[in-house]
Amino acid sequence: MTSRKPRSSAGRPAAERPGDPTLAGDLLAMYERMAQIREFEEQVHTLFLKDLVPGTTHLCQGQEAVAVGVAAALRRDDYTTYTYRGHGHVLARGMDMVAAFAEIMGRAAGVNRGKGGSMHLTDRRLGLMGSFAIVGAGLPVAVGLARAAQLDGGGRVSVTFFGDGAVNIGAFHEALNLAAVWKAPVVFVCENNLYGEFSRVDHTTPFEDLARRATAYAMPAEPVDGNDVLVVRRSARAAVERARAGGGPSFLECKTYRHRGHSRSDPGRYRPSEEVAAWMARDPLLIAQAKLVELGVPDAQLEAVRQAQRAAVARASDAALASPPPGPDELERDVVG
Amino acid sequence: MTSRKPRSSAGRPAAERPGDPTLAGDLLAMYERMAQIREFEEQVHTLFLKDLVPGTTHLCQGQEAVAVGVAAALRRDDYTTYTYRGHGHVLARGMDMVAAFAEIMGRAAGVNRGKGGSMHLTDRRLGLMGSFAIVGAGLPVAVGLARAAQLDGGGRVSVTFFGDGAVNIGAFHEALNLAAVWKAPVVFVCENNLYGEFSRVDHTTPFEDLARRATAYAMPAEPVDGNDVLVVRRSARAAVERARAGGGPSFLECKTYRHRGHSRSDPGRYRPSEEVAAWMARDPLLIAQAKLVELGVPDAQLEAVRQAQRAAVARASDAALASPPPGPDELERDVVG
Amino acid sequence: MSLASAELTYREAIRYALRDAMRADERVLLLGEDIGAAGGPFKVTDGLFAEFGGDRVMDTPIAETGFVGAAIGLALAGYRPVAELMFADFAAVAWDQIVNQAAKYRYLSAGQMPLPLVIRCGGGAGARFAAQHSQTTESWYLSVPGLKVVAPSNPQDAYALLRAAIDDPDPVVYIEHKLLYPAKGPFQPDGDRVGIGSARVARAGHDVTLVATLAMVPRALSAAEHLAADGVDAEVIDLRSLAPLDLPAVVESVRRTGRLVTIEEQSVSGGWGGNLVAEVVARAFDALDAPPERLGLPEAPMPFSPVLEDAALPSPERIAEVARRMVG
Amino acid sequence: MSLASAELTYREAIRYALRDAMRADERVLLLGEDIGAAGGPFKVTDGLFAEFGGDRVMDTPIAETGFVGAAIGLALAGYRPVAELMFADFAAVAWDQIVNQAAKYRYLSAGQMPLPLVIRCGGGAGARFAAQHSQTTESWYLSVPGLKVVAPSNPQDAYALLRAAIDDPDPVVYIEHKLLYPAKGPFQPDGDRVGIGSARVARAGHDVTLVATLAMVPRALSAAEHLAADGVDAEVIDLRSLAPLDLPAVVESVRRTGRLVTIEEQSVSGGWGGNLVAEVVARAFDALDAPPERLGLPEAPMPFSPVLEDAALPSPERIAEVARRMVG
Ligand SMILES: Cc1ncc(C[n+]2csc(CCOP(=O)(O)OP(=O)(O)O)c2C)c(N)n1
Ligand SMILES: Cc1ncc(C[n+]2csc(CCOP(=O)(O)OP(=O)(O)O)c2C)c(N)n1
Ligand SMILES: [Mg+2]
Ligand SMILES: [Mg+2]
Repeated sequence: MTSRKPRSSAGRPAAERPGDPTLAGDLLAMYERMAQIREFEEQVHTLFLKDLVPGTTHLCQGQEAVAVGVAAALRRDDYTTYTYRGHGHVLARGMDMVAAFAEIMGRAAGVNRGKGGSMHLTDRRLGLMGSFAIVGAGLPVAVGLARAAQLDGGGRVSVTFFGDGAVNIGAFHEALNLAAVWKAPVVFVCENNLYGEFSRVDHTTPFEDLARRATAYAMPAEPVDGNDVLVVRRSARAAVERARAGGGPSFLECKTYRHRGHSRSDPGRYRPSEEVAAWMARDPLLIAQAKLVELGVPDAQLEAVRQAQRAAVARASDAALASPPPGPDELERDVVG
Repeated sequence: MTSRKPRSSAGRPAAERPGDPTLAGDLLAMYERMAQIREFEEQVHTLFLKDLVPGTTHLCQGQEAVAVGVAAALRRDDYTTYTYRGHGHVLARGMDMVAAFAEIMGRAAGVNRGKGGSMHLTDRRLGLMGSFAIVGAGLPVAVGLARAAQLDGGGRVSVTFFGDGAVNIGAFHEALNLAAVWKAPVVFVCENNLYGEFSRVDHTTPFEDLARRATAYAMPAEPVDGNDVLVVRRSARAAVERARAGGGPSFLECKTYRHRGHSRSDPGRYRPSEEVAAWMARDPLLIAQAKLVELGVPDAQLEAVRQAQRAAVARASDAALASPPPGPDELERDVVG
Repeated sequence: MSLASAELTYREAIRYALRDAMRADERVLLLGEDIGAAGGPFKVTDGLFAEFGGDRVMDTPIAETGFVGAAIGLALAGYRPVAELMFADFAAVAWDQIVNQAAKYRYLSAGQMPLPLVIRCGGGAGARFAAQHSQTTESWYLSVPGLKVVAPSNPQDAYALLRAAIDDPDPVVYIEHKLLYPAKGPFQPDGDRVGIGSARVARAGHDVTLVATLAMVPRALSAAEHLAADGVDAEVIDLRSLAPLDLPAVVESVRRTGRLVTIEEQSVSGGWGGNLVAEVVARAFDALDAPPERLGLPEAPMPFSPVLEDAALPSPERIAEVARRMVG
Repeated sequence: MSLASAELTYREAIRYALRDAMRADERVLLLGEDIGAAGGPFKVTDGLFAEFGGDRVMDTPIAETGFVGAAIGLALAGYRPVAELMFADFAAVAWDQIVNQAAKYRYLSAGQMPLPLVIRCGGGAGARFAAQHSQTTESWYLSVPGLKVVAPSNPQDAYALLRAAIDDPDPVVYIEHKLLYPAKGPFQPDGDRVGIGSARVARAGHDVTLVATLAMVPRALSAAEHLAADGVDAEVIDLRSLAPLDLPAVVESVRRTGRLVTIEEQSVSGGWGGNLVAEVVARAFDALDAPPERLGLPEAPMPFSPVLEDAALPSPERIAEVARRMVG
């Protein structure tokens, strides 16, 4: 279990029958990846408390299954776009942790040499095409990537992640309509974690089930248990395969929860404690663990995975800390070509 | 039949049973108003051919029943907002024709002293609160007017007109969602004339029945025969009364057709001739005439109404032509207070 | 706390201006994301929801075009809405409503429809928020007739200008600087009730005029200290209003000093400095002892990394150096 | 018609630049409202749909944020999209995609993701389209590092700059002037293949330098004729590029003439004239025989009425008068 790359389904959804011999292996790989993201986020928080992370951060503990389940449905050459809450999305597709940590700390070894920071982690070699700090702004770009894939004809797919709060902004609407009209191979993945900043979804939208929004674009849509990575992968595979086959866009509403506040300065007190408790009990790592145990993976192996990830994260964090800040010439570099 | 003001329902929908004694009178009044708009638009076209109308114009022949039917459902103090294709909307609520013609010709006697022109006819005394030349821009403003009415508590309603092309832009989406969340007393009237400029609706939206869009906001919506003024009035009344009673926003999709091209330079040749012919046969004036004849109004009376409107339009046009252009001091007046 | 106290933070000054305006006129309403019970992302509106309730402190969905447009509608209907855009950069998603609608409403209606509307936003760099959350956006608004634009640098002005903006019959863009929120400054409740369009002499001097806005004002003042140590007596003018601009104040100062340096937190190519220099040159050419100079950001988006961000911003040392060279 | 002919309209020059770029490189794509079979609202793209088909000349819904964003995505994936915004004013509804996304993509990605993207739009007044359809919008783009901005005034430059913009690795905003579409001018297919960032001396002279863009260029040239009749020899510079700006060309000219008048179709308070004046003053202070002057629009939205619109625009007479006064 040393590979960091999510398995590529190469266009054919793997079987998922009980007794499927690959299931335990797949799930273990996804569990490993989720554990990596969890540990990474905890370490970002620790670094932040040590004043080593400038600016703000938006952590994704609790939402790992969405990023990992979707990534598991993708080909290596597919495109993804995401948001300021994007650490999970980039790690799920294999971003190097040293490069990610260094970026978040504003160092020269950062994936964007410290110019973007936590909200802007991108790596085009991994199809990580855009991290958007303006709510909704990534969706039209994702549609353009999908249109390109459609013109290319190679079956590539574009996947874009966004939050429940993004479904109310104009860019969302324009992007979904454009995708529908173009039948573009794009999957819209809404991570409905019930809150946009401090506002509950039912405070800003006339209903909680955001999949309903897709009917306005005659787009297939599905509510998904976003905390069960196998469920996410299954739904994502269906949507991705539909897109690859020329069936056009889909909308996945992944119901999930963020364990922490919106950003570094938010303790998240506006959330009822029963709600928090209920969702903590549905922690995606716990759900995957239970399933793995059911499939016969020993507890000790799971603990070992977790330990290994913790160690890998610590090593990467240390390596990133050793990086100097970017040189002064970076200031005016990369503005135009 | 000399009144130019649409009858106010004062909050109580009038009966519409066959044999309803007020029906013929109401319909005749609405017919008169539609005839006025038709004649007005024809005269604008004539003036334009004589080079007396600078810039561009977007005429509404064929769509008169929407403006008139909706106006008939409104109270005097209700708000309306509309678009560059707004001559019908303003006349339906009683804008003075001299002021309208003069504005369209850029004269000092114009309702906005020639500063706005054809695309920007407004008169706040008549609740004509905004004419928007940017597609979709009026919808959020209409929601704000509705929110104001809601805070005021007087039962006032805000109605906003827009085209089929506007349902694809972000402002549309943000406005409908905001209205739904606020339960604001606003009626969204989509004039689906099948084309946005030269593009057919099914070229830019995944379906033709735009009322479907409203489901994304859990908003009551209805497809309406936009060429039958009685049907429009009935649907508008239901929506307006719902809003007045605190029932929140509604969406009316009025199916209609513009007889002429998009704007002055467009002969409209992209439209199949059978489609044009079918819609010409469903001219809202013809439909109203047929109904009036059925209700016992003699043909001669209808012809007299039409003649009277033609004469009134000609007089207003002449009066407007007599107006000088605005004085030079207008250039820097009314920028800020 | 009470307004009688002598020191307030910039954040409190803004909050109290909102509160006092709302107490004085119940047509004053607030709209924005999470400004209600949550108190606002920058905590500016803290407590206002408790005092005024949800009909006057309205949370909105993430829909800046929607709620700025709604604020226009509220203003048309006689309310005095104050829309909070949170980060100034987010004006971009409401830009049409601001420049094509709000700014032109009075004119298009030939004066029938003035729009008493305030748009608040927190601009500026220094908080390590990277390129999409660090712009002052001052330059975007500089050729938009119909808008007034103010940019306070201290609690006293923040209070007075916000009261003036809310009282104003026209749309006013009120740009705050997020680094200044915790900054304390003297405050007199009945103090200078400055109107929109007047600059402030933040420090009198006679050798060189430094003109700045927002967080560049404290930097210019600090540069003036450096200069004073070298025997150069700098005058510092805080523009406060970008539209209308207080040209007479600047021209008068430069007539005395003969030298002008502008310091703005944006690239100078489209900043207000060019306009100021051109106006000063046109009006006081003969009084100039040296060509005016402009300091601003490099021609680059704002980088995240602290070392780069710090290097991008004109430092007091750099300001002082430019002024010293000019005088010397 | 063939490119070998010696006269083209501005509209044709733009069309042929698109056509030739599309023939030369199949990654070049067009997006916009009604640009396909309908040939575009300004008829610029007439015939291109017939030649290249719907996959390369894509009609879009009325969704400028959507299709400008999609153009970004296409550019990221290796295409060379040209998005047509129709009226320049409509950039307002796509502003975030332009200034916060496109302009910053290369920088935020530390150079990983250059964006070869062109945004075309028709700006300017004179067609009696009123306040929301008459802005050149030049001023909006002046402090947006990461964008290049060009604004051609004649067929030759229109062709060359559009080819250059499409070849450019960065986002280029290409502002057309709608009054110029039918204007004819000389055209050499292999003529001046000007790059972005170079100004053009439209008329050589030695008494005063008039600098203009877009439809102000013919007005400045006409002013130069008036001036010539009075014995004043004006040099006219067509900036062509607003970002990057060809400062050396302007400075060199003013060094010779000692006098500078800028003429722009927007209010000068946020225009490029201020920057130009400030740069010239900084670089050629001693060469100035008079303080530079700026002409522009009044501080007002553009009115509809022809008499008012005409009065708003700087006339050749007014330009000449200002220059004459300066020289005289
Ligand atoms: C256009 C815009 N408006 C407001 C913001 C400020 N903001 C940043 S994140 C956020 C909440 C987004 O919520 P959601 O979409 O649910 O995503 P989550 O943070 O829960 O992942 C807001 C309002 C922004 N970045 N962009
Ligand atoms: C944001 C924006 N994009 C494009 C335009 C140009 N335009 C003006 S009218 C129009 C078509 C609108 O169609 P529709 O909404 O169906 O209204 P109709 O003209 O049919 O009444 C377009 C594209 C505009 N005014 N605003
Ligand atoms: Mg959320
Ligand atoms: Mg239409």
